[in-house]
Amino acid sequence: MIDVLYFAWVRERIGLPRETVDSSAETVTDLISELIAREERYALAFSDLASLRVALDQELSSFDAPLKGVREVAFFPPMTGG
Amino acid sequence: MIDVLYFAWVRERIGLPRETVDSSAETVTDLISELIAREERYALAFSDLASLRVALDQELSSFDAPLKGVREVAFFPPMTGG
Amino acid sequence: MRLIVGEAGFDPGFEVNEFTAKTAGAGAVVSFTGLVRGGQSSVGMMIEHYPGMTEKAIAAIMEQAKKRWNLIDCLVIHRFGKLAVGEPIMMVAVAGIHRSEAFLAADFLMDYLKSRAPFWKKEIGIDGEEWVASKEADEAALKRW
Amino acid sequence: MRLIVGEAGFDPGFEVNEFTAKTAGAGAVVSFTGLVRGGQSSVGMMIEHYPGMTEKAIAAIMEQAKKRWNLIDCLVIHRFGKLAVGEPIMMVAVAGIHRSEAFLAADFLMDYLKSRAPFWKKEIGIDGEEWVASKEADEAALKRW
Repeated sequence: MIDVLYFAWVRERIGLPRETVDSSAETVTDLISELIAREERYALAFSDLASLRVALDQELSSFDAPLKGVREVAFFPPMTGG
Repeated sequence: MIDVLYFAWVRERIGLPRETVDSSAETVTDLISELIAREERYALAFSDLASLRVALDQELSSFDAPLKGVREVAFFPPMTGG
Repeated sequence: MRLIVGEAGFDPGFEVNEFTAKTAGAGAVVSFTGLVRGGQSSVGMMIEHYPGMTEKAIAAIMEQAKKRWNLIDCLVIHRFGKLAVGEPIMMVAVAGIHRSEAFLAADFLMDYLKSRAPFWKKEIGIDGEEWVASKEADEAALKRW
Repeated sequence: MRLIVGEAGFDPGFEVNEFTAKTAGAGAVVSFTGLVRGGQSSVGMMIEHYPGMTEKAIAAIMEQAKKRWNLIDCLVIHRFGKLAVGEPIMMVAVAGIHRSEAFLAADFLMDYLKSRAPFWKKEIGIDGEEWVASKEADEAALKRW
């Protein structure tokens, strides 16, 4: 079980801010594939990975990073703070 | 007649903040030569021109600048504002 | 070091004075305040953030700035939620012994907050809302450091 | 634009708030405050200036900064006379549409005020007084612009 969080337009496209997913994905990319296979809204949200960022347990990470031991995955667009 | 102003350690070495000088000097360098010829304290103040700056009518200038039309000459060390 | 992430408004002048009063020995205090700009059709801004990660990310950036420029102290305040035109969005303040370090550190903090602190801005206009797009220049700016 | 050259103390936070309140449309306000640093034996500072030239030189520098970075507004306050450790010596505040211009303009103003505004600082210590020497780096810094 892994907590998956969505922010900004990713949250809006998927239609919820967070969910708990029962996944055996080994990497972020695997997890994305599982999500895309579920429903059209996920496919829409993940259609362009270049415009997405991922954080694993609240640390920016890469899409090929392993998920072993990770409890929280967050997907969001590039940040626009400051 | 020209007003000559001194600031910071130049003022301290010469011992006064300003004076009016009857001079026919054509350039700043000429004026400095006249002043040095007057008294030891001027010679001391003007002994190292590299550590001095000059302003003509309140504009930074160079030592070889002409004095024609100038009413106010100021000598001081490099500025330390800010 | 002091970090505030919250919805409430704040008073930049008051904060910079409080900050300065506590930094004995500082010769230079640089502050930056970001404000909601008004546009032809812009009426405000909505800021979303990632609670938990925001605080961790900013604290790490502050720690890095403090060490690298040997700062006496630094402060970051960043709001989220709904903001009106003209309101302060965020501020940083940096106290250093000398000027150049304080300027560099403030500039560094801003570059990192912009692209590494998990905030997302949405502009609220009279005709609708739009997520603010990140700029390539913002990401490129990180390479300066 | 607002320029104050005077002996009186001032409140940097109050000034930056007043300044910001008057700059509609600004997205970025950068302020710098220079303070009298304490040393082992330093008890204060005496600042001499060249009345008349000071105001002219600073106004010209502000004009140049405003034009070059398309600033919305800028403010310079610089004191002279006797100052105690911890007191603010001077401040600049710059309001721009964007952050990078505001940072550059504030940095530029400081570089020029340091070497082109006719102020001379004297450190007052328990053992005597000493004129602050200008640094070659300060003059070199002007070449950046």
